[in-house]
Amino acid sequence: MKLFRNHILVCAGTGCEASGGLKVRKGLVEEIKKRGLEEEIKVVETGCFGFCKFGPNMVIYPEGVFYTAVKPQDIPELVEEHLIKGRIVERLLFKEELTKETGATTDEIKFFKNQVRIALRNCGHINPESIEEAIARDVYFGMGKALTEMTPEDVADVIHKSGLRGRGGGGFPTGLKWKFTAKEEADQKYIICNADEGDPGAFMDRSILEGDPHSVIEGMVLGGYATGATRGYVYCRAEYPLAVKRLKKAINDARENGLLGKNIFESGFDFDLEVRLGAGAFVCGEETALMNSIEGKRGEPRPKPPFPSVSGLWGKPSTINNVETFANVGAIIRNGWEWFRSIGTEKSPGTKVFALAGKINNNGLVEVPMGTKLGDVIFDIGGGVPAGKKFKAAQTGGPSGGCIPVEHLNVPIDYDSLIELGTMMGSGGLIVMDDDTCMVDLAKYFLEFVKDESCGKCTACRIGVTRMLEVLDRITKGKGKLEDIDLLIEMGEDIKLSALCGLGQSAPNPVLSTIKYFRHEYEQHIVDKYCTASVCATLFNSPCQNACPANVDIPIYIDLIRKGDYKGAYEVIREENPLPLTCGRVCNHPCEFKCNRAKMDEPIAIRSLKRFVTDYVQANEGHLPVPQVAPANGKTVAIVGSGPAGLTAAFYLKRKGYNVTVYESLPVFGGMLTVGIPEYRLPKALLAEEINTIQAMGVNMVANTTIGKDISLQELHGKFDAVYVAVGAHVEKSMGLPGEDLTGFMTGTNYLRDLALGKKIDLTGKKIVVVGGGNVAMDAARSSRRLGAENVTIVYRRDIKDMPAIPEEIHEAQHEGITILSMCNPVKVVGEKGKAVGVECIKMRPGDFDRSGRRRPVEIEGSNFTIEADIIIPAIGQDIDGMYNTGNVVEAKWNMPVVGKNYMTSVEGIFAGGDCVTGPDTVVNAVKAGKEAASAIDEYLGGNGQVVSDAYVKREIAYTILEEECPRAGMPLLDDRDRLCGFTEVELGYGLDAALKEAGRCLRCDVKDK
Amino acid sequence: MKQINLCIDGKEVQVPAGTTILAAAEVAGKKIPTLCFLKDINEIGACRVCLVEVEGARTLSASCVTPVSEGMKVHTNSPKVRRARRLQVELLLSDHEMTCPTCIRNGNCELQQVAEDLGIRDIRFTGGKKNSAPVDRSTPSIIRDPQKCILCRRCVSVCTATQTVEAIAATNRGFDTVIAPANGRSLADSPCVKCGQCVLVCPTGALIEREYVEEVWEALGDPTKHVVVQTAPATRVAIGEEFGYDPGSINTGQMVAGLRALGFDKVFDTDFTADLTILEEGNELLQRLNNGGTLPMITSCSPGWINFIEFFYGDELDHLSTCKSPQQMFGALVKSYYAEKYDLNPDDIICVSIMPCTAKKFEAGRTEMSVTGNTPDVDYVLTTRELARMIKQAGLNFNELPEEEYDAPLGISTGAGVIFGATGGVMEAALRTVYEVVVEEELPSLDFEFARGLEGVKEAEVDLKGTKVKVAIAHGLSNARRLLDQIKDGTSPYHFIEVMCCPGGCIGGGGQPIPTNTEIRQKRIDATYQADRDMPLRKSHENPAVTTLYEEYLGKPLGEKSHHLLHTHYTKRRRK
Amino acid sequence: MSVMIENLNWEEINPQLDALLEEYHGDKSALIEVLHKAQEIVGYLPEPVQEKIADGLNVSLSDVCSVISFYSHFSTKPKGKYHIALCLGTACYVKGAPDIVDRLEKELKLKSGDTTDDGLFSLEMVRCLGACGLGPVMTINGEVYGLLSPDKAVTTLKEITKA
Amino acid sequence: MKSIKDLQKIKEQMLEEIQLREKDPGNIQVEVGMGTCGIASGAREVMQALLDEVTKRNLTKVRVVQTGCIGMCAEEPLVIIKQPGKEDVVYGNLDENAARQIVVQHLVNGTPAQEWVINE
Repeated sequence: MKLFRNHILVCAGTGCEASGGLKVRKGLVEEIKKRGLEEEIKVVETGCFGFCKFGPNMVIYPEGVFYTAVKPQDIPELVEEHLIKGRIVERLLFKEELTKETGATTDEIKFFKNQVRIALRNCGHINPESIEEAIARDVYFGMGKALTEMTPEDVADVIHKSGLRGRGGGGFPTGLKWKFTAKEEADQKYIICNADEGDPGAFMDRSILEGDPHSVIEGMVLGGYATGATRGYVYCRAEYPLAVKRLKKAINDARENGLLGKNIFESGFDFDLEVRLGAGAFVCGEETALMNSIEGKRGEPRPKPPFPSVSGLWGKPSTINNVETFANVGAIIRNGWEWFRSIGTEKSPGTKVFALAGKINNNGLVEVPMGTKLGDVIFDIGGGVPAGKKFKAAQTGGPSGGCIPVEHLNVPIDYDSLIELGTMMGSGGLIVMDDDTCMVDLAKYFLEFVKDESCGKCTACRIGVTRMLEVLDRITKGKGKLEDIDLLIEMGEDIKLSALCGLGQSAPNPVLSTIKYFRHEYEQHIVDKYCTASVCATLFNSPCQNACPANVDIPIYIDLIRKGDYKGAYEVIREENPLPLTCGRVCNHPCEFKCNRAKMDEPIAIRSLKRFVTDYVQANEGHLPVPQVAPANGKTVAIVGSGPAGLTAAFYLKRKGYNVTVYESLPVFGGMLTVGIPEYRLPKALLAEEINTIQAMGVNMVANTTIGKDISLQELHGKFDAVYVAVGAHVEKSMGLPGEDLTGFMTGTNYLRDLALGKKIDLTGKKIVVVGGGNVAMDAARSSRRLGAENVTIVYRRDIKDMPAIPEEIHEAQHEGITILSMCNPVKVVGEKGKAVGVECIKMRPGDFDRSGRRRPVEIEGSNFTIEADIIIPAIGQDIDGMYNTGNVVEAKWNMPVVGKNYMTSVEGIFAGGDCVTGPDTVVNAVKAGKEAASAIDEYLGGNGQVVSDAYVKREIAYTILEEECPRAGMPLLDDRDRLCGFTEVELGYGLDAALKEAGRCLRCDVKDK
Repeated sequence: MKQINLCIDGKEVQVPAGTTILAAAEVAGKKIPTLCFLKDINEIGACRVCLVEVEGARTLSASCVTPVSEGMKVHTNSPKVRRARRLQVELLLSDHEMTCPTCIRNGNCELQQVAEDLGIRDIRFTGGKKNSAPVDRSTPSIIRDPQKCILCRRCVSVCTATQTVEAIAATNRGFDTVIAPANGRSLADSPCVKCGQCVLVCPTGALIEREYVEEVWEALGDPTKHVVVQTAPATRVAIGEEFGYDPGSINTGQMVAGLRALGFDKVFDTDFTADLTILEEGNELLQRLNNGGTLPMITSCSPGWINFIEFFYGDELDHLSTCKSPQQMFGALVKSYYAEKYDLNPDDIICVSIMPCTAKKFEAGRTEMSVTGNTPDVDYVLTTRELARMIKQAGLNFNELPEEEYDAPLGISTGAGVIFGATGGVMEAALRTVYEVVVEEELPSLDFEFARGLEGVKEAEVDLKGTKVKVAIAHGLSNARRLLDQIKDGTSPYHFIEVMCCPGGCIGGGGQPIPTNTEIRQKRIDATYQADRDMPLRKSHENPAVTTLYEEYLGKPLGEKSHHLLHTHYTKRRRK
Repeated sequence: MSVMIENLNWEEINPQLDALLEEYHGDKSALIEVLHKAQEIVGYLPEPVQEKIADGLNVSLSDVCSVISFYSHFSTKPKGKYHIALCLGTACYVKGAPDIVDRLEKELKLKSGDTTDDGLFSLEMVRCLGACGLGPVMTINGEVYGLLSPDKAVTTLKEITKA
Repeated sequence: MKSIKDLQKIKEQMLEEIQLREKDPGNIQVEVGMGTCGIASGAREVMQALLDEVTKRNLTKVRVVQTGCIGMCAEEPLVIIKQPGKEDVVYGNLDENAARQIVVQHLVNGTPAQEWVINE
């Protein structure tokens, strides 16, 4: 034995090896030797720490400093700084993706801090190839205790009382299983460790075998002792060579030390075991198939009964448990069943290891007490969903399980709760999915998996799963029928009842579960031929176009930019979206979130390219082109509201030859575009030009006319063949705070409207508090800075990452010196002499998850504090002004007109759409609404409903694509010092060179045969 | 045995422990449909057609493999059960080449029957078929059509367990699973012995005999051809089943009449050459016993068996009798003796045989089986089933046919020839003759009871005037293998062994009516011994036509002419 | 395929297979173990090797073939000099493994499950490699490469073949 | 291995070595200043002597760790002994011999080796 001043534990698990761990280890040893430190510092190879994504990992003791993603070139610095100078190398510490917090030791890293480790207790803590280190961590003491102090019945009893349930997925009580085998009389019994971990996405068994093989051996000996088995087999996947190697070494070492073999601890008990390799068949995870495989046969399941405990391997009584189960056993015997029961829940005691994978920041292996909330695992330990995307669902139980949607993030993870949700624990794969995952495609993936892995013995699984898959495939290709959903459910339920083994019986689960929670996605695929996640490739040209609510053919106009045909590009955009200029500036660009280029470097700057096109055309033509209009068809349509929805409907209807009149209650046109979006984002003069092109088409536009006041809706209905109500949502929601009547309190929308209509507002030296996290809040805050406010604070009750505003807006707001106080909420406007002087806020803490997947903010009692404020601007959402419906002409709910599928209200011929139907939404969604309404109105008035051209577009690559990694072209911005002194537009737009370069980054996903 | 009480569809039944729900349901008077199930041979619960609902169980249970338990409550016809069964059959049909009207099994197909029983009128799914393995027509005996296979695996079980040939196995997995010889080989390139047991158990038309019906029609219609036919012993006790007779009926006379009506110029009987075989083989045995020849000597009438020993025990071929099978002796005599005697050009004679066997088709095509060197001795081999089809095609009403006699001389036979059709029959026939030849006194009883019955291996010691001869009988190749392994190890105590390839002997051959099962086999055996008893002559050496044959043509048993016409040699075979 | 069999160096392989079969002589239950080891020795399991194993363990050729064809780990086709196994486990799948398949198939001009004509590359889709934290993942001759994108997969491949 | 005692023996031996990796607030921490200045004045030798002596004397509750420059470069090599519940003791101007003495006096006998203490 030798003492060292430092132990460096370097992960030598498969994950870290894959990230170059071997080179790092070698480099470390060499460097230490070079510096002559080999007598002071010991390098230990361990099993998996569970933090694979950030490998290679290492921990330096005694400080316990955890380094991640260490590269060979980091080694000299690490040795010099940490080992010689004793200084922590900050840049190699783990950094939380979202919060950017770093943690030096495992106690400071959320990923580790929130875990409770039983099965993984030695993983990453010992050298798995050293039996002595295992012994030092108490391995084999449970076995020693059992063999020398306990009867086999005692052992089975303790395990039974501990409530340990099978960690392989079924959750059958382990003690009970042992008792069944124990009571069988036979000349030979077997104990089998199922290490054929096949659930895609689960790798805890591999990690345990690689990191702590002796605990598994101990568990098996205990199982053997309790059941009367003297021989054991570990059936391990051949895909895990490192696990096999370590396990074999561990078995040899145990044998050499007398811990396996004859007369262990002079107890008279003999036990030995050997490793058998799987050969790539998922079905061998099923116990009877596994036994066939050990016997050298095809891994086809046998009918049960007889159960293995009666007739198992070679017809002898056998017990099968999985790796993680065995890894728990030794600790239970050592610490007693009471200890084990004190962890976890009543019906699911202990911990469970989960493999966090998929769309999650902290990919890796975690062990948590049963009953931990799903959301806590995903967001606290897992660090949430990367790249600002939204959590959609988590899949547990692999291909046998199901998905848990966002509304169930509060579910405690235990066997029974998961079954209640229609999924199962499985072996512990926890795959996180975001809105880029199509649930129909996911179901198809799992069925494909089961189809490939089906042994083919029984009809239900062999053909049934194939037929289900074929139905799903049709759906994902847009060829499904609505009846297919019921057919899938019916087949799924029948297959569950009739298949021979557990694999087949659970095969339909992913389908049934996704239908249960995401039926609307199936319906969308079938009815609308639309895949929200942009996954089912036959349903769209390109993911960006698919993501665009207005359906703009993005790759084509980007290609036209490269061709130099800017006017052509403009027309391609305008074909689907009559407001290219506006959307080129203020669109929330859902397209960019789906851009495939993001997987390489960054998404294409689609919005900026759109803006470039309008800028360029306008500059070179002197005006925006006015489209051709069909000859008048004699029919008339009135549109109420000149916001984006109304303008869009007017555009398409006019183009088809209708006589269109738009009524606007304000003196200016454009609705929220004009009075909601500040000048520095969307200059009024430019917007007016865009609106002018629509007027130039011959649309009549009438200002200062309020429907319901100046003319009634009823009257309008009588005068026109059809009416489209698109009045928007302009009424700020009330917060209902005490003190709202004080001077200095004004709502966000009113404030922005006043500003837009030219009211002079001077905020010089004032302190402003804006409440809310949406775009209106950002606009109000940033405008206030431009009006001279000394100090602007945004108060938001949730976390910044939960804000609904466009991220760029939040970023710019902060950049302009606006303070964001998140996790607090106003409770009262504080006033003096009738005038507001401050806001009393209360701090919030994150509570349970709400249905949107965000943590519900909960007030922290007594945490009240007051912020000084001269003006308080709440911007927490808008309602609809019911004026248009004076006399209750159409059916409405909270002033929102109720519409059917074709946007028609309760009154024939009156249609409605946009924000007034959906509540406040984006500009591009309003465009979509206006376009769809135009189509519906056209159809209603006898047209074919076709409002956009369906001309064939040839998709081919004419130019080389910039394939090297290359970030997007930066948007030139107004100088900081020029910003706050006025309302000049901040974004300056691309020049020709930047635009061409950016266009060159497009991967042309729409071209299928490259 | 412990008795178990359970309730099936509301009816209380008591059955011994270990009984399956399927069997218990039968006791309760309920028939549960099955497809993959084959009692004692294939009990794997794969097709899921026999599902039943057991109260308290999470899923439905396959009744063919689920043992009963005390107090069990079973529903065999609940809505859940019906739905699930329907699904299985619909699924099977969706992956089945449904060419029913043109399928050889049309009207005798278990899949068809189950679909009808479940009232399936439409199939809710369409989709891809299992991988498009082509139809395998590589052998003259058996055709494999994977597209009609429903993967019940009965054929694999029979081939593996009953016959220990293992020519075919489940290959690939999941939806791609096919039953096939190794590595995509054809049946001809596999160790398949062509016994056709797989054909007998196949519930559909995936494994069928190769038909020569059209060729025979052609020959019958050709005025330049003289078409003779021989009928194997086992055909007469089985053909009736094809026409609605109960198993165990003897329809010899009707069969002869039918053949005549089909237009065969002569209707002869393989029983004649069976008698002849006894004389040749009996003498060969005596010669080996007396001259220290290779012992034990093993019979060689069964072509599947010959294929088996050539393939798997190539070093033990010396043990085989050199006698050709009765079919081939017949063919050789027709194209020599018969041709000469009736002044016919052997090349104008078409020799057809009606056999219970698919391997006979292969045997007839062996190159050494041609005395003229131009045409095979036996031109076409039809199975019992094919003959029945010809009779149906000809519009004959079999049940109304008069009983007619075989033509002379090659239609004259004894009871000893008839029992060639059942396991132990050759042994018994041989002993009847050998005993009287060696002991030179009349047998007190002609019935050698030890040789009869369905036990896998039967043995006895026969006292031939002080010489103790130990004999054994095996039917089914797994039983034959047991005796062969003894020979290989040098521990075989026997002098003479009879082996028949198929369980029960030729009456259970691969060319016999479907279904053929243990019960039916026993009935055909009983009929065989009845036919034996019905014969005026029951010992081969008493067959006058055989005596005439030796006198007119062959000279003596094992003589030169016999050697040339009636004996053959064997070849060790190996995987190609 | 026949060409490939002829290319096998029987003189070298035979004694190794003999020794292997000696070790497990007649033990039918060792079939899968023996197939694993034989595949390690030969690289794949062509029919002559199967026959040798069938004889050595006293099992039928159809059985050997049946078992081989059941388990995806066993191959009857020779693998390329660089054998690429791309993980299609769920984690890798949801993180874009299908795009990588497409890209590799295009780049190497072969379908998964095949080997290029020059025998240089073979591509195979495999089930979860248990390296989910690093998804998408592939192995090239057993070495794991993680956090792939279509481009990174191709560059990784190029780097390896260059070295 | 025949008995639990054998197992226990292995555990105890190994435990000393891997103790370093355990979180145990009862441990005594011996910090050696290993900044450039420390190393230049012989801190490495001091460190090795400490380790050697601790090993030899089987002191399982002692961890020898290093820190950067402690800030009293003139007194290097420096060692700080931190013991829970007690004042830190800083030793200065050490050499190999002094290091060994400190182990005996302070860590084994429990009384600071006043001769080298510099933080009164």
